[in-house]
Amino acid sequence: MAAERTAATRRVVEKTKSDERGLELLAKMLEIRGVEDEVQRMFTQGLVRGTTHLCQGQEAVAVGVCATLKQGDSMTCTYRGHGAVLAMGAQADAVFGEIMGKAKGLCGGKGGSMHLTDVAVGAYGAFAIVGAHLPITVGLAFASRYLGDDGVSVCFFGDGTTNIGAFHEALNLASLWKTPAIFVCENNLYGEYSPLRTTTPIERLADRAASYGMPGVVVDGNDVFAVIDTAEEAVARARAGEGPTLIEALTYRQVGHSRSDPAKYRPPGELEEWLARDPIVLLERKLAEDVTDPARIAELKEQVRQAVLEALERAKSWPDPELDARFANVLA
Amino acid sequence: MAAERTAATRRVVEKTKSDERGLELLAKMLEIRGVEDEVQRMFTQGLVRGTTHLCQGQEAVAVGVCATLKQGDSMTCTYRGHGAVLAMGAQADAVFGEIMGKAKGLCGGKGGSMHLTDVAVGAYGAFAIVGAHLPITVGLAFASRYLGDDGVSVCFFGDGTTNIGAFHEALNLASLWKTPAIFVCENNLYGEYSPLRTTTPIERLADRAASYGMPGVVVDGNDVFAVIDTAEEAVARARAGEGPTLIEALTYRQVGHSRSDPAKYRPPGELEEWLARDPIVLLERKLAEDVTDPARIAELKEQVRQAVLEALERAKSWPDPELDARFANVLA
Amino acid sequence: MSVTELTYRQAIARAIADEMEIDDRVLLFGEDVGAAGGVFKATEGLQERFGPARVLDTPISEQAIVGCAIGASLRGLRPVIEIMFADFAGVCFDQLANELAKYRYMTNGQVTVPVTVRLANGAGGGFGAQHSQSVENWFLNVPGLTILTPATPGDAYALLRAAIRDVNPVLYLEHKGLYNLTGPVSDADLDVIGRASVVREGSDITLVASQLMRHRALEAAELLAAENVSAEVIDPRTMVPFDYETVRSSITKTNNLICVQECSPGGSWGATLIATLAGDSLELFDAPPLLVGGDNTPIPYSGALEAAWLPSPERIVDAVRRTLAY
Amino acid sequence: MSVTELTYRQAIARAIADEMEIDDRVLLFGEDVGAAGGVFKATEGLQERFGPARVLDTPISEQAIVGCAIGASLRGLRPVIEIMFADFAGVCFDQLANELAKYRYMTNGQVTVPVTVRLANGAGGGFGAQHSQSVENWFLNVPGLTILTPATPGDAYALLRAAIRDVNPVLYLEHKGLYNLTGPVSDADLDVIGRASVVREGSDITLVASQLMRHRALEAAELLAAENVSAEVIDPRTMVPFDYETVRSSITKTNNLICVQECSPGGSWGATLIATLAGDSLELFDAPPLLVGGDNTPIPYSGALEAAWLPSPERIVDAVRRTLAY
Ligand SMILES: Cc1ncc(C[n+]2csc(CCOP(=O)(O)OP(=O)(O)O)c2C)c(N)n1
Ligand SMILES: Cc1ncc(C[n+]2csc(CCOP(=O)(O)OP(=O)(O)O)c2C)c(N)n1
Ligand SMILES: [Mg+2]
Ligand SMILES: [Mg+2]
Repeated sequence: MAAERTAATRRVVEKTKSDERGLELLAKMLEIRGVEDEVQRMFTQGLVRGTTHLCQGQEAVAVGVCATLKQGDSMTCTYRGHGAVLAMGAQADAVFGEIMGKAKGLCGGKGGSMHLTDVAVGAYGAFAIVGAHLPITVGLAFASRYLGDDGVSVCFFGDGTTNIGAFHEALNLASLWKTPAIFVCENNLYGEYSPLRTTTPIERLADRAASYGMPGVVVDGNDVFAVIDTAEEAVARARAGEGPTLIEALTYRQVGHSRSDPAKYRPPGELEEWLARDPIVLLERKLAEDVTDPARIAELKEQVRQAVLEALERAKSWPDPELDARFANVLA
Repeated sequence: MAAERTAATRRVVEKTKSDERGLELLAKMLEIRGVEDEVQRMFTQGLVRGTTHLCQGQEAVAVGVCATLKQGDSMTCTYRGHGAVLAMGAQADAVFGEIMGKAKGLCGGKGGSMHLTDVAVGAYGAFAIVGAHLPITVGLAFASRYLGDDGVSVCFFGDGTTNIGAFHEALNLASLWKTPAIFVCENNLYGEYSPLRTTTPIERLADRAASYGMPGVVVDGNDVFAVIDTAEEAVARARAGEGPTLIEALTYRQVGHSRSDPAKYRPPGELEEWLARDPIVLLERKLAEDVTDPARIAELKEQVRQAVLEALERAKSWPDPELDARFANVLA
Repeated sequence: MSVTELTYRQAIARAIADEMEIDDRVLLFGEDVGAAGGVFKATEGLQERFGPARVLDTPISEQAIVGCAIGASLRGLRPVIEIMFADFAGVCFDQLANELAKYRYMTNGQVTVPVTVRLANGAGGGFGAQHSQSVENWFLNVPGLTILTPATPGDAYALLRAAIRDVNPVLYLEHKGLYNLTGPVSDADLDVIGRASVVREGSDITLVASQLMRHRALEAAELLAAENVSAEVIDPRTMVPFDYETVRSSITKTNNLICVQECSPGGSWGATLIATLAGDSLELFDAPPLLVGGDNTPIPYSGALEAAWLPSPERIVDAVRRTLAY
Repeated sequence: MSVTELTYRQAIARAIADEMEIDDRVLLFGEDVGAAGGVFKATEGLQERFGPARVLDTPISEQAIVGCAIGASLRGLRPVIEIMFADFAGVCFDQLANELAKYRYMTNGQVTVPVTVRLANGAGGGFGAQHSQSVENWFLNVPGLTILTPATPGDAYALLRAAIRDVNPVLYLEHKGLYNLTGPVSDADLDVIGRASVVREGSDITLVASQLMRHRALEAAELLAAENVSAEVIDPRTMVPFDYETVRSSITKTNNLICVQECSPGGSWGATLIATLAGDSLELFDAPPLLVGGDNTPIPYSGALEAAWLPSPERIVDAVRRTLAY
């Protein structure tokens, strides 16, 4: 099952920017957008505990990068990782279920919104400590080198994460050992409520790659095809044993940092500017240019919407975990 | 007393590379060399506990940089910090005393070889956890900004230290806040027993400054005048409120990493090559070119040698701390 | 200030403001503590009031934050820093445990390190295993750190002012589940470090409980009162130094002790308390002293599981019944 | 392997070699563990024997080391990593306590994380406050980590092989003061995790002591024998999970307990042991269970001070006398 799902996602890798492929990418981005919108609603309704970090506006990064992966590759992401985990092929109902703390959620309700993990599709975890998963990704990639397979490991993280120690240590080791790792920095201009320029003395984060002797590339993170092209190059390099790449994907978080954030710190007009460059809108426009029948797009949208709502209803119907489940899986 | 001592060191700042100044620098370098040679001997004799990390061959870095400082400036260094602490003006007997764990040692015997501290001369501490003092230096420097004085803070650390997280976090914050900090990387080619190229994917460590939007400069760390020139520029920049600088001083550790290390990992010829560029030899040669009377140099050498031996004898005569002293100074 | 009603969150902001007002050396920095007023809104308004030179936002780099505070404190400043979720102490543990805690000792008193580290502690909010821990228990074996755990707005205020004035390093743990709690706040008594408070008198059993658990222990005491069991509730308020004397006098009277804590048993403050009293006051116990705490697992996310993980008033009552039936 | 005499240091190298020999998934990395054979020479010869692909030197970046081991273990490898001085656990505490310990739990068992972390523990060598700590006490309140503390070459060997085979994360603490100790080593019984060993039988008092203190407790027991006091000495060997049962049976017989540990009391394993037994076996105690440990200070450098800081056989004997005179 899981394998089929990733296979489906993987099919989009073909270089031809065909209709079919574009529609598949669109479907995945719509699914992520739909799930995030629903999670936002659930939060308002009190169905989600703690906090939740959504990725509306950033879908093209996760979908574009993951579209270049194949079975056996691995991915790690952050608390803002619903999109990346779905992009790898996780089922929406299990994602919703986990966020609601249900027994049939991806992690049986033990992880929650910040820790979506679906190893079956190569989604090795979502991490809530800024930077913590970067060294772990180095290890996932190192294992491919050690085992002699051609797997690569992708790691998603934010702009603010490039200031923490683990970022530095991970990129350094990854490069020294030429591990097949791909570090994808989603530069959405903010770390929590702080604009990047107030926390970081340089503007172009990809420039930090030079400290580690690895390529650093910048890409329009709202253009899914540009993301794919850039990621493909990094993946090819990694598979060829040439080592890691740092990709800086320029994008925007259309919502607040987390559930409680109205994002009042944005300068006027900024959100509107980025909404005009919404990755889904851009992709739809591109597909229209490529003479995709508008009716097919409309149909797809409706299909995805229905599927998301059905997944949500299914997840809502699931029971909470048994209380004794809390003792399980501390150790193997 | 302490203030006088730093004053003495400080006098050397005058830009004129006069005889007097050269001899003062030489005296300090000879003192450090003498102390380190004695510590090595003490270790062999079982007078030093634990471990000790010596800096023979690296004296020009500490002496050159500290010669550019004035009262109110601060300095932090590493376990390999005897030289830096002496360069700030600490007394050799108190240094020996601390290394022997005596009551009248710099830290009353609580710190030891790796933690020489003499706040009275601006030596705020020697740190045994790689990288730990870099963030602390940022705070020392930040305080000058906050208090509106023109103090600067210097931090010495090794090449291997540029791979640890604290390095990254410290330089980033130091630059963002334009703190008057000067990061002096003593690139002695090795971190413990590992040659730099086996642990670090780039060669020029000063290049890492670009990640933080600060200047990164390379200097011949065995040429004390070159070190002074480079440090003066960084100090001036810092005092002017223009922020930190990363200096990479190329030098060489003529001895093993620590007491137990015979340094067998060195390629043949390497030590000899660097011995030929011994910073003391280089300075003596320079002074000879500047027509300093050779007799004066010989006399100075003998003076310093005597002073070091007397300091050692004094320190040896001191008592161990009272046992109850171990309970003091956990809290203020 | 006379007595005012404030929330726990407001009490924190007020304490910082009051110290900043009277002492220029006091400054505040951390991630989003300035312009945004803190992710828990516990520093709201401070940057507007004291300006960006004294209330600063930092990059995401906790080692740099702690280290910078240490360095600044060496020069006489009084930094108050925020590490946000207490669990993030993991990424700056070296700075806290090896540098901050030991600096004065290793230099034999050449330096004082008056740093106040604010951390948001505790479970119950659905934040999952990496955002819900009570980290006082990570630092109990690190001599040199004073550790404060306020449970009410009044204690939050007094302990924070005392922490900022203290010349020694202090970990100040705010409980996330208490930020909205309202209560009286006054500056009449700021000499509170190291003093437990007896928050309910009783004669049959002593319940020692801190932060969220203090409130649950009080609930349990009410339930027990209905069964004619008289429970004394003590809030230690300060984990290090711990006020053993107040607990000892209490069990001299009740002869029974239960510690209620929000963490697993190993290496916990409750275990330390029980071991200490077993060692010096064994004769006082009528029944075995018990530890009621979180399960010996990481903290689960799901509401049902997390509620089960945390000691409830009912679990406390149960333990009391068992103890008294011994 | 039949029984051989090895040093503690050699036993460690041998254990790693023996596991590497039979399992290709086992690999070793850390700072200077390869070409140099480790700063404590506990991995000497391994890179020559198994090659640089399986025995790797790393940059000075402990977060990267631990994280890389975690990631590699997710793919089925069995990394053994070295953090050198145990105190450096501070710079990778998040990776150990928040990632390694909780990964399996947070994913509800989707992953196993068979990482073995070697750390050099302990005081007595004149290494000062930042290189002498016993860091098991930092991790006792972190469910998910197995913690091993061998005191002899035989236990060092068996516990390390068991750790490498264990599918769960293990902190394996080597005591720096024991590297030169010689003793018999055998592979006859590798099922040692969670099992204390009674290293000397006795009837008057139970001394529970680990690593360097195990040897001091034995010395104390000899001194006591001369006074006709019969001390039983138990080495827990495993701090987590702790073998309470063996200690309990012992005090069923001796009715007296002293824990001898190389650390301050707060949050220590000894406090945890005493609290546990006070809670479930109070009736067994004839006298208050005592903690004999390091002072409540950082560890001083000076030889005289460090010797005073560490529990000596004489201090243990004193505590026993006090207990038996109770
Ligand atoms: C070590 C650590 N420090 C602080 C936080 C709190 N925190 C959570 S998300 C976040 C901002 C991260 O910004 P960025 O890396 O840009 O990612 P984004 O949220 O924008 O995707 C912060 C500071 C954390 N989780 N971990
Ligand atoms: C966090 C940490 N990791 C490892 C060590 C062990 N260690 C002590 S010195 C050293 C090498 C440091 O190399 P470098 O920075 O080049 O300084 P040098 O010794 O050459 O002056 C290492 C790894 C340590 N003290 N702290
Ligand atoms: Mg961001
Ligand atoms: Mg070096």
